[in-house]
Amino acid sequence: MEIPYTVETRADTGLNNVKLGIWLFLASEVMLFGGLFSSYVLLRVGAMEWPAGSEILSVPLATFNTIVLIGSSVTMVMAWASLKLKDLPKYKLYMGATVVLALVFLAVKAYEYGDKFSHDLYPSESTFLGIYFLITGLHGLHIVGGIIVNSFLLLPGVKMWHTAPERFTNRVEAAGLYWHFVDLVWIFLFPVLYLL
Amino acid sequence: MDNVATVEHARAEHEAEHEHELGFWQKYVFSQDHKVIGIWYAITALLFLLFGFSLMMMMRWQIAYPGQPIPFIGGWLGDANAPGGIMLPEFYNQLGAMHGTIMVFLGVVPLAVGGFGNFVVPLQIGAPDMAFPRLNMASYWAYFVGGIIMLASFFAPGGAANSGWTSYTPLSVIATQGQTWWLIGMTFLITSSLLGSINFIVTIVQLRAPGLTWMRLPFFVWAQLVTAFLLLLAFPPLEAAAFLQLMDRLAGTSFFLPSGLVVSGQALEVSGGGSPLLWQHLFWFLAHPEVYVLILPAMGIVAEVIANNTRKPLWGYRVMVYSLVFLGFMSFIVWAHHMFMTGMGTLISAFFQTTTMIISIPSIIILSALFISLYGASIRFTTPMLFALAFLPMFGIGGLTGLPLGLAVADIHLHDTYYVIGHFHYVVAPGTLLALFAGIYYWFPKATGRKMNDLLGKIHFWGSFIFINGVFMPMFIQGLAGMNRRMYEGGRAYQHVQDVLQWNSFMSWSAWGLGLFQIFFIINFFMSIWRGEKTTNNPWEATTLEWETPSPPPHGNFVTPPEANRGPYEYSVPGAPSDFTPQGQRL
Amino acid sequence: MSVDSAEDIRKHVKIYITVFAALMVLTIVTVGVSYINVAVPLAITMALIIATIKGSLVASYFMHLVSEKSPIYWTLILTAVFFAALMFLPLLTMLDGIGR
Amino acid sequence: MWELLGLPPQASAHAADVDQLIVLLHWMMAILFVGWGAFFLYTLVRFRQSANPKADYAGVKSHNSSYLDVVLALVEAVLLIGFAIPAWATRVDALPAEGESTVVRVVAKQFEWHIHYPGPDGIFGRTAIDLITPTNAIGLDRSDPAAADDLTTINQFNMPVDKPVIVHLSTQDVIHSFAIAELRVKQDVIPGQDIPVWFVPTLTGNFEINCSQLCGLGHYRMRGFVSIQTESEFQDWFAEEMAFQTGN
Ligand code: HEA
Ligand code: HEA
Ligand code: CUA
Ligand SMILES: [Cu+2]
Repeated sequence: MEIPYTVETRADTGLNNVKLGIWLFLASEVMLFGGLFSSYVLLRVGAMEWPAGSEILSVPLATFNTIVLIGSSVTMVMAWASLKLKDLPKYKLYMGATVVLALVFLAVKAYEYGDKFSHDLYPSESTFLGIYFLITGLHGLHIVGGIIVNSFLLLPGVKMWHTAPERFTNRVEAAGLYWHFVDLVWIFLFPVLYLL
Repeated sequence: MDNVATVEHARAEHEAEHEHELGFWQKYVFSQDHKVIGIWYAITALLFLLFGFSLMMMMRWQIAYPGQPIPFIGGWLGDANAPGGIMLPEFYNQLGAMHGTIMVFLGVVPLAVGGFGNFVVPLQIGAPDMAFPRLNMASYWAYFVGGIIMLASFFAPGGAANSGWTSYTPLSVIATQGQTWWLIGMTFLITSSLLGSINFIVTIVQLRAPGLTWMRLPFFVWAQLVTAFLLLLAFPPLEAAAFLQLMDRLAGTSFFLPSGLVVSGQALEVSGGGSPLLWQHLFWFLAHPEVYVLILPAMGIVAEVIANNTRKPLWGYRVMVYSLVFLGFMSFIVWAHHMFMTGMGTLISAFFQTTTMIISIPSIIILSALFISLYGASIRFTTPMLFALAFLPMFGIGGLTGLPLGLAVADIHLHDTYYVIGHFHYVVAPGTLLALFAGIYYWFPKATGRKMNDLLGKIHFWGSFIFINGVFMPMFIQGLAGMNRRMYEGGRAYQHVQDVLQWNSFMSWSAWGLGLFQIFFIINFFMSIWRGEKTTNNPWEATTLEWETPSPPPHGNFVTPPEANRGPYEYSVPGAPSDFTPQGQRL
Repeated sequence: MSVDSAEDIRKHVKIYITVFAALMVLTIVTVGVSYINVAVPLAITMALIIATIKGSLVASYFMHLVSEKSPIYWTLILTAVFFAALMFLPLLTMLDGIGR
Repeated sequence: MWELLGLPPQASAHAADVDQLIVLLHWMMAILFVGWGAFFLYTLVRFRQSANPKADYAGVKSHNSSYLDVVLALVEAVLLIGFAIPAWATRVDALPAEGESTVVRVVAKQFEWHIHYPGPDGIFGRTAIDLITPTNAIGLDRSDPAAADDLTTINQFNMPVDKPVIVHLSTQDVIHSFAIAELRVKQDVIPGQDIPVWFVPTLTGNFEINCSQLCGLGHYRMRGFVSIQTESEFQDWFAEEMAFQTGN
């Protein structure tokens, strides 16, 4: 017996396995970042003093990065839409753009980190910097993960398009859901860490 | 489906075909078959249980006979741990922390969820495998690596983690290196559980056989589904907490360290401003749901075995399912009942006391339903049934003693005494462990095609049942007298517990007696794998779908596509030709 | 999702572009607001409201939550409830502590 | 009944309240255990296979057990609302006036209890981390006028009987737990916080502080001695101890 509903949807749930799986994964991710946000709030409310993020961190760089990441979310969803329209070259274009934008994001992030370190601002400096490095670091790792997955879908993985197009589209959709989630986390991180 | 010959034939053919496809490594070591993975999980977990128990048997020596060299093995423990065979307090604390960690995260959960869940759930829902076989393999190996890291941590400088399985900060932040290993090990175990829980939920939601509607699911599957949700949503905050603590230990942050700490007369050089209680919140946000992860699969097993051996449907199946779901939901909002003594105000403690009382109700309903299921039954006292029946009062005692702990005022006296130890061991050891044994005896024929020896099984049962009560019952006496837990000398120094000290040696001897009787199990287990009496596909005359496939089931599980035509426990249906009507039997 | 016709997808694409524009505008607004000096609680509220709007846009359109199936809704509702518990109960416990 | 459960002597005013709740709960538990236990054993005997070869498909048809569950829920609600919550409120909210109480600071550190009495002036002298030395473990600033009449002891906590005691708990290093079983007092000591506990000792005698939270390798021996004395004995002890410490 083959495992059913890997590609086709199950009638009574309206889902395929991958779709449900990725959403469950994202639910756990919500709780992971939830734990960190909760820590942030608790530490901040309990703290004697709390620095303004904008005085330590660079708001322009982060604004730029926000735009980059949102942009990559759009290219990601366009990549999926292109597959739906059976337009492989466009898919490659958009997926390529997603990966490039993600790399830009990381490069900016690396520059930010380097800048902090060069001013002797390490996580041990203050609770604010500690949580800043931890959350953005974890988010950065998620970006790296996304880059790996997306690059795979762009280069070696794309072969599947020719053998099992629907399955491939589902995979891209799942990767997209993950990628939008990473974007979504950043949308909250940005004001919380940089602006407040 | 009774056409054994064709089934056997099909199976042989099937196996031959797979022998070609898969080499030894893929078939047994990097297998993606849920049954092989489940068995691997179970055996690894049993070994960890044995190891965790051995740690405790050493500790029980120190508690009963403090300051005396440990017999037989004392000399092997090394001068850093037990010079001259006499255990040091540092080592006692390591053993305590690792006993808790190993039993919970490496023993019971992997056995109950990874082992039984993996092996049984796809069979019971009529699926060919788990939804994501490769993920399943990954979660086993993450578990394995996590376990190895935990074991290796005993050899780290300063030994293994020694701040309790709860790892309360700041103690754990300033603890020796073993704590870092513990945190990394936990990260692997958490990853393993998360991958596993996604797999279970998708499998149960998506791969149910035709006709297997929600209210026709075996109770065990329901229990696994709720358990998977608990793991999925409660574990990530602990992962976050582990990252925070790793930062505190390795990067010099002070998330859990307030300003102005002085350790050994030396001011701590950190930025300060952290909150020690933050750790407790994140830890118990997981650890309370986790205790239901320990109990729900056990309840599931017990429900299966009881339905099968009473030869009648479970009483109040629907209500049991609703209670189970409600229990799972509530378990997320009671966690701070572990923190009553940390300085809680009236309002918030009232909230957590209320939720704690509320959560006891569904447990009571489930247990009552199981008791009532016995009424009007035709009870077969098979070995699995003995274990399952014993579960009921044992869980009852454990659950009932949870109530005084749940009211903050009563908890003043009982918190961190042996009463707590007694409470939770009654639920996890005489409760869950016995249920797990029931499961092993019950599904062993399905996994191996052979039955375990009944006489050895009964000896194992009675020995375990008597001695396990001998270990844990006196804990309530000691706890009510106010004896603290985590006492290296077994509380010897304190005047108010002098009258209950004599129980220490009684309990320790009971623990060793308990250990002795496990030998019957181990012998039985391994002997039966090769020598056990061969059985049919459905030796217990059970109704659920796993019994409609060959024992052991072939790769892909079902020879004919399964379907469900009725509820899970249609035993003794009036007018039916036999006293069990399999779920898959055509109408 | 295999039922989506090419026509539907083209319509989607238009929506994506609109959402993208909205997200850009909102980003500028958040940053802009942070430069005006308002009281801290107000600033926090505004920033979080805008972030929530942005987040909902991403979730609803890019992640297609506007037209998802019920098992996923249930999972997410459950997650949201526990997320709220995780965010607020520790905080309330701290604020109601007797040792301040 | 509380003696039956083997609870330690009740040496404080609220001990009886704590015990009452414990006792009531154990009654409820006992009734349930015995009731269900009897039912359980009955079914095992009555419905064993040899006595009842044919199981009854429907089983119990009545729903009396639901009433039982409702009754249980009500009992729990009464215990909760009638006893547990109010009693906890008095524990944490109804602190007696400082003027009429014995007020002390207890500073925990691995693995000792330091008791700090403010002396007759009722004001605690200033303490600071950088003043901590092996002989001045809590870092009391002796140059502060308020500190002149302060008394500090290690692991020896004396208090007068029948007068409220307020203990301000703090710790220098890790979490400890301040517990005196006979007084039914237990409170975790959290780093960075100053947590008050109060009680009224009602029995004279010698008891022990036992640290109830794992705090390191010396946790098991982190014991303090408690002496509950008559007012005059206490005053004598205080004067004597003071003379001893300042005379040196
Ligand atoms: C499987 C694990 C498990 C389960 C199921 C439970 C179930 C419960 N637990 Fe327990 N608990 C633990 C594992 C578990 N616990 C652990 C591991 C700890 C300690 C951790 C540590 O500090 O290291 C702990 C600690 C703990 C505390 C903290 C104590 C302290 O530190 O001071 C509290 C407080 O509220 C508590 C309460 C409860 C309650 C109210 C239930 C309820 O859910 C119970 C409901 C059940 C019933 C009420 C039984 C119903 C009975 C009948 C219907 C009749 C029975 C009839 C017969 C027996 C014949 N538990
Ligand atoms: C699931 C959880 C679990 C389980 C099952 C157990 C089981 C046991 N526990 Fe444990 N215990 C904890 C979880 C658990 N414990 C925790 C969390 C703590 C607190 C730690 C802390 O302070 O931080 C604790 C603490 C604890 C203490 C208190 C120590 C202290 O405070 O200083 C004691 C004391 O007696 C104790 C005893 C025992 C005993 C005798 C068993 C026995 O019941 C064990 C029985 C075991 C078996 C019967 C093994 C069965 C396996 C086999 C037979 C293997 C077969 C193998 C093959 C076939 C391959 N435990
Ligand atoms: Cu101090 Cu335990
Ligand atoms: Cu709990």
